[in-house]
Amino acid sequence: MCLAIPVQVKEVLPDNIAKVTLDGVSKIVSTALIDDVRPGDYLVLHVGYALAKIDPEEAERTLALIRQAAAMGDAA
Amino acid sequence: MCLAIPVQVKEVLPDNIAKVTLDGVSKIVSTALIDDVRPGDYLVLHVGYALAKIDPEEAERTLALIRQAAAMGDAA
Amino acid sequence: MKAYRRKLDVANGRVDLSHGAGGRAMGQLIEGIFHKAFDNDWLRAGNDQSAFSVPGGRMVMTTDGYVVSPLFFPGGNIGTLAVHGTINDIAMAGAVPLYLSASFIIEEGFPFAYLERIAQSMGAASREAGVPIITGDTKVVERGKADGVFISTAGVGMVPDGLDLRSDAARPGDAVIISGSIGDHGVAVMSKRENLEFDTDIVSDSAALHGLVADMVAAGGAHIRLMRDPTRGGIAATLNEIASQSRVGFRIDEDKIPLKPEVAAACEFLGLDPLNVANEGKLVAVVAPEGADAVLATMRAHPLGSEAALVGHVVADDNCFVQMTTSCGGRIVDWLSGEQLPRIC
Amino acid sequence: MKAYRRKLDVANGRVDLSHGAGGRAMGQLIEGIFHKAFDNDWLRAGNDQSAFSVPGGRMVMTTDGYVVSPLFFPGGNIGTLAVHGTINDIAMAGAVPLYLSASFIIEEGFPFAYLERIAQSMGAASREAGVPIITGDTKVVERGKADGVFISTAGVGMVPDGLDLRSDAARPGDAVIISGSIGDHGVAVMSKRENLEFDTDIVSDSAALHGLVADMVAAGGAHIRLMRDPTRGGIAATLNEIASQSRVGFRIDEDKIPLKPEVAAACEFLGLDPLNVANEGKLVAVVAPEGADAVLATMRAHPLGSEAALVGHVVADDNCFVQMTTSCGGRIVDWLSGEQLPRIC
Amino acid sequence: MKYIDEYRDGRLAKDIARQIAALADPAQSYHFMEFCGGHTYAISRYGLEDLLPANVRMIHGPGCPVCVLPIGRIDAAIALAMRPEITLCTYGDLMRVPGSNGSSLLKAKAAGADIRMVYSTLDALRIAEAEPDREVVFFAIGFETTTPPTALALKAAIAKGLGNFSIFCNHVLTPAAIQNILESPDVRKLGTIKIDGFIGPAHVSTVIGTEPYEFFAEEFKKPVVVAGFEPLDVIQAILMLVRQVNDGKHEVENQYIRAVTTFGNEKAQAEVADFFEFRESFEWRGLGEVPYGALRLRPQYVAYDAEKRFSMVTPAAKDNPACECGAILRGVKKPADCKLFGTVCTPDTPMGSCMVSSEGACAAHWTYGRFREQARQVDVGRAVA
Amino acid sequence: MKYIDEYRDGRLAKDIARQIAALADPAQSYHFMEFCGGHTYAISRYGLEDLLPANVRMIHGPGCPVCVLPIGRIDAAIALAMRPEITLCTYGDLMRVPGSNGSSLLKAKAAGADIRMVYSTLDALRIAEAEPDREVVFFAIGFETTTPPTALALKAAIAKGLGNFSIFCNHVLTPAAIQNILESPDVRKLGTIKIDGFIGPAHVSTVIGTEPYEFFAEEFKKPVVVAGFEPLDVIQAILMLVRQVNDGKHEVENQYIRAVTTFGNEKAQAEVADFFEFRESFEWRGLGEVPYGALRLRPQYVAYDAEKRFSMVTPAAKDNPACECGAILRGVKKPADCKLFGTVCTPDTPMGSCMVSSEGACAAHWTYGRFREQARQVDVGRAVA
Ligand code: SF4
Ligand code: SF4
Ligand SMILES: [Mg+2]
Ligand SMILES: [Mg+2]
Ligand SMILES: [Mg+2]
Ligand SMILES: [Mg+2]
Ligand SMILES: [Mg+2]
Ligand SMILES: [Mg+2]
Ligand SMILES: [Mg+2]
Ligand SMILES: [Mg+2]
Ligand SMILES: [Mg+2]
Ligand SMILES: [Mg+2]
Repeated sequence: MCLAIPVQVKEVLPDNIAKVTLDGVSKIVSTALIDDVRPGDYLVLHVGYALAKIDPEEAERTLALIRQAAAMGDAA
Repeated sequence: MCLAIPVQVKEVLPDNIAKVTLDGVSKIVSTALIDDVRPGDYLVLHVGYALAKIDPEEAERTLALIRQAAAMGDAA
Repeated sequence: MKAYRRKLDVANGRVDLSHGAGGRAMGQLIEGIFHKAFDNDWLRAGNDQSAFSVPGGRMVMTTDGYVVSPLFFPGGNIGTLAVHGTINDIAMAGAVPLYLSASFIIEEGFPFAYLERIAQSMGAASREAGVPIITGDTKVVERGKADGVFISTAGVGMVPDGLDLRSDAARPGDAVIISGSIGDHGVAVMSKRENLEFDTDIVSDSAALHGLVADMVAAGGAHIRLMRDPTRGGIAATLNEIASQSRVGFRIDEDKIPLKPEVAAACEFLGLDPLNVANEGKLVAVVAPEGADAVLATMRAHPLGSEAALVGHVVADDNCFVQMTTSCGGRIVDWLSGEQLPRIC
Repeated sequence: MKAYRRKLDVANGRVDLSHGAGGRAMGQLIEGIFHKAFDNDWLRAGNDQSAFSVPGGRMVMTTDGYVVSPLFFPGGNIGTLAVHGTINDIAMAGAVPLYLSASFIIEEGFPFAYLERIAQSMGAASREAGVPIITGDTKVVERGKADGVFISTAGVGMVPDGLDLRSDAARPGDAVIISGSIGDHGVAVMSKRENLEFDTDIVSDSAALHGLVADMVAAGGAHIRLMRDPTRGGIAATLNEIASQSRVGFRIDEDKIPLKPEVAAACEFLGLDPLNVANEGKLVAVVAPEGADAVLATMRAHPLGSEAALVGHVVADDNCFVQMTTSCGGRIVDWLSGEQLPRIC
Repeated sequence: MKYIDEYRDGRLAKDIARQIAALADPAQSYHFMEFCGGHTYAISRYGLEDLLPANVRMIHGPGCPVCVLPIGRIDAAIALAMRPEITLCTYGDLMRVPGSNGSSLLKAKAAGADIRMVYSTLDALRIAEAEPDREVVFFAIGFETTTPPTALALKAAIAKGLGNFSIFCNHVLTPAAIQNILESPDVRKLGTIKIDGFIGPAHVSTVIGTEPYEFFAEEFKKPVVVAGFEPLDVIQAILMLVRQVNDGKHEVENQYIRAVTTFGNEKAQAEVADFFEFRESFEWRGLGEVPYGALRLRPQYVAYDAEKRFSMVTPAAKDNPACECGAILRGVKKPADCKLFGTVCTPDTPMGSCMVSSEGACAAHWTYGRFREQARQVDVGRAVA
Repeated sequence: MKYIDEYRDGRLAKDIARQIAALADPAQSYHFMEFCGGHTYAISRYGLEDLLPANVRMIHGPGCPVCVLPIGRIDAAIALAMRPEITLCTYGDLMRVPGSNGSSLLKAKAAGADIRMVYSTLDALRIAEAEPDREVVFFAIGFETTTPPTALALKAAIAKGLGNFSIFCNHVLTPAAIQNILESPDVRKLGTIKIDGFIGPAHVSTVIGTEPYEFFAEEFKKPVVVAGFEPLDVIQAILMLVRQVNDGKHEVENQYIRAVTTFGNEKAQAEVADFFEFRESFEWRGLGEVPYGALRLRPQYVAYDAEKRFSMVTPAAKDNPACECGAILRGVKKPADCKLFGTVCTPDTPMGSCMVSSEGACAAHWTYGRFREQARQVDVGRAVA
């Protein structure tokens, strides 16, 4: 459940509002549930509210693990 | 001014309401401004209210006068 | 494993937004109501357009939108109008109507039962006229963004060789013929309008006139200058349109215009002039004087023209006045200014 | 003594009920806005229908109603759609579109300025396409009984000799070609919807495809089985329609379907599948295998087909499934159930 | 249609016209004013002018309640209707009446005002009952004929305790206007012509009777014939006036005796008196201020008086200075004498009050009679060429 | 699309699938339940089942807030929306959910109810502000993910003093449901199958963290891998589960570590705690009564609680008895085992909860995967023929 997408913060606006984008599509959303939002941050967006920050390092680490598992499968 | 037409009472209904007709067209109207309305009466109807009764004898008399004047004109 | 489809609950169901969304619900509505009612292979083929063969020659095309309120009225409904009206606009060119298209814009919440009744009437009217509805479209808009249903029909027809009726063709001396009594449609519709309600036996004259027209063309084709169906704005608007397009005037005779007593009475009730009231099964023909008798006789021999009357003539008039002889003198017949409103004075 | 007519105050005026009543005000609106914008002698002749000559052969007729909201959107407006959409339905038969009709249903209060802008766009689109609007109709309904303006267009066209494209003609092995990226129109419109508002540079793909089609027919006419423009319901609805009408299945490849990143992103925002999103300037062609290369090459040489792609093939399938190979495996592409709604999950 | 068709017989009309021609003294001219738009309409609609001898001329009076409504009252009604809480109910006649700057109720409706056309005050009441959240205002206009229905609506609203119903009262009074035409100071400014007699109102008189005209007949020495609205009624009334003039009389005669009595409908008069009182003065479009020329709600019904309830103001608004309505309504000029007639001023784009309703002198002439000017102009043109 | 496209790489997915096949013990079967509809959707949408070895089978759990809403709650919402003063705001997902007797919000809207689809609680607030005369009710559904936005809307409504805004609260809780699946008395009635591990929710977990799953992993000795919703996330999580099973472990692992932390979004949790409290029990469609399975507004916010404010009653309403949702949601049966599947029950005419949202087990299978049954049936048919 729970359609949510990763979006990047373009602009932090007053009152816990931010302009976020995904591939050239931008939208005004609420960041009231997240602290310390900065331009460039990636957020998980759900029904107009950001729910979490995406950790770029962990994301990279996950991908690395995936590639590693895939390489093992590829070899298999 | 004051579009008004002669209509005949078809049916007297409660609360000062009557069903009136003109050549096969009938409508419900108010007779609150007229006393003693009876089926067969001719009324002068204006914006949904009967304003006066038409006196059939006077109507005939007027027509007689008109025909008489016309006859004189015809002769002239 | 084909998807089962629950039957359209025509008795109790309503059109909702899914019926306009391009999915299965829409397909079901179109098949269950429109295809069934219009009943022809063109529609069942389910193409985006329908094909037909023509012999070559002059064709005509026309369209009209139908927004009548109320949707159902004595003598017809919006669907019969949408078929008759567009057939008539084709017929007014002297053409043989061939095919119709129908575009439905339906308000969310509109009962299936009404839609089916309308569609069935359209199917019956189109079969009776021999002019199939071969292509269509269905849109659904939110409640409050339409008025039940609007229908736009378009039609095409083939003009008989050598015939060329045009609105600028009236010439001084031509006869003006009306095919029957005026104002029946408008009065029938108004009799059911909220706030105006009155009782009358008058029914709309809604009818397809191409049969009558075919007879007229056969009898006096070369003499017919032009034809018009006096719909919105009535005879008054039609004569004024012709007058200004042909740069002529008219002189017509009030006593000769067929008018039912009930229509006259309803107009008295409402403060309207029958000349401004809409017709949906009548035509006005302008005919060269030498053809007038033949055309009139032919019309009178057709059930839709049995009360046809020669009501006046075209005159030379740079002012394009439509003049009418009344019982007492003369007057102009003008366009109606603004909406046709009941008046108090 | 001709009646002076005050100029239409296009900048500040609004449509009121008198503009639909069949009198002078209606005539002025039609002349001042529609005739001016559509600019042709057929309309100026002021007949109830318009005439044209045809050489004889197979013709097609189609209609669509346009109710898009908002009326204006990036890349077009309801008027351009009404011209392009109907031309495209004619073109999908491989036919040469000849003439259009236009029926306007206008809500009381609609600003003249908007109406003129829409009419001007229609005029421009029709001139650019070489398909004149030769007949029309105008109705005005009370405030709250429409949504600004609805337009129903109908169109007729001539099918080249020997061509017979039909929705039941797809055969196993045929190639499926899409003329360009999908979903642009739907996303452009949704980006301006109240409550959905998002910013994107995506513009509607609204375009008349008959030029592209003419090239395709010239290059591979005999090999083209059928064409469809994937409008409401998107590619998914179109492929399912063809599948069920031709009693075949499809196997298409997700990776090959042209899709702009912004459209993909907007669909992620809204929880929509781009395959369900409407297009207004794209076509899907089913082509016999031996003609696929030639048709594809011809399409790519045309500005409206430069991104054309062969996205899959027709397969034998009694269930008429549209199957799609995804990056990871396979799935069905189904019709959308119900309205296209933004989802939360 | 009984009591209609008999009175439209063209043959009889022509015969009577011949009798008029026979009686009219060729050495003198007869100028009669029909006060009422209903008569103006009948004269134009049936082409009665064609029947009259050249020396019997009809002058169209101000008797159309739509035409005489000042621009400021229309502006006030539009301003009221544009308020979101207001539903304005009006007879269809008012929809196209021009206010200032090309405005009208029809255009206000297009711009979003909630304006409903009604056939009867009963419809307005029904709306108020059905939509208790709306402030339903009935735009009341009309002469003595139309006032009793407004009084009854008010009475019913009070009985039903309809707190959301009120009346924007513009009811005007006929005798005051006739008197004004004869004695107003404007007459001097505009000039005047001899009026040899009046055709008195048909349906106004069903309510007020013939008695109120006795004063004029006596005071101004003018014959008055109260007449019905059908063509034979009118032509007979003209004959009666010619006879009175020839006999040197100035009596009140009643041609419309089938519906009008000496004292009128006293029940209706009582209903009106219960709810309405005189205004000291009221502007009539085309006539200017007319003392005691209109009614307003009695103070005890202030809650039902839209003017008070919504603090309505009637803005000062000027008619087009080129408009000759004032002179036309007094018979000094004819519609075709106005330079706006048929050019900028037509029923589609009325500039002055006389062009507003189909019963206005200019509108009736435009709609039914303008071919006569034209015929004359063309004839003159041919003669010159 | 960054953080999307990378996780949709089909080649990598296939490689991982091969690794799963290599690791999966051919002598045993692996049954994993993805609790969340998001995972069900990804599996169906991307055809991940095609990649898995025959002995690794996914069981679709009840994790779709639309699917689990009992018919009675839909009926109650429809009854509320039909009241003339009410404007019901809802996410688009709910519009087509069937209530009793073929009803739905979509049909109620067609029948005249004022129902508005919103994208966000912010839209519902805006409507309440813009239309103060309407009673604006937000139809709140969703798991822990969707609850914080409802809490913020309520907070804002209170701050703005919006007296015409209220919430029909149907927020449900994930951990309670998972526990119910494993221990409910129904399991005995419906039978159950071995579940070897869980894929834990992605976005629910961004809010609640991974910590709440520790209890199950421990109590029921089942491995849990919290995973993202992209296909690579899912396939990696399956690999991780296979490894745990092979290793005899039952730990909570976090595949979705880029967005999920151990303790989740504590700010969001605090907002929720301020306004909501547990319901002792709440019906989940397909699961029955789930103790502490849902939230309601705290008593101090009773004025904003539509259930109280409008005395809403949730009528008892039965699912179709032939519907196998209960068994399917527990993994006992598969969609195609239901005799209504694809015949009377399709996404256009859903009969049971699993066919309602595109994330329901039956709907996902119908929409994306039913060709597999067909292929099998056809193959079987051919073999027989
Ligand atoms: S024509 Fe128009 S402007 Fe001239 S007097 Fe008549 S109403 Fe006034
Ligand atoms: S197919 Fe429909 S009826 Fe059967 S279990 Fe699934 S949802 Fe229930
Ligand atoms: Mg037409
Ligand atoms: Mg109509
Ligand atoms: Mg027509
Ligand atoms: Mg279509
Ligand atoms: Mg016509
Ligand atoms: Mg079409
Ligand atoms: Mg559209
Ligand atoms: Mg189309
Ligand atoms: Mg038309
Ligand atoms: Mg199409």
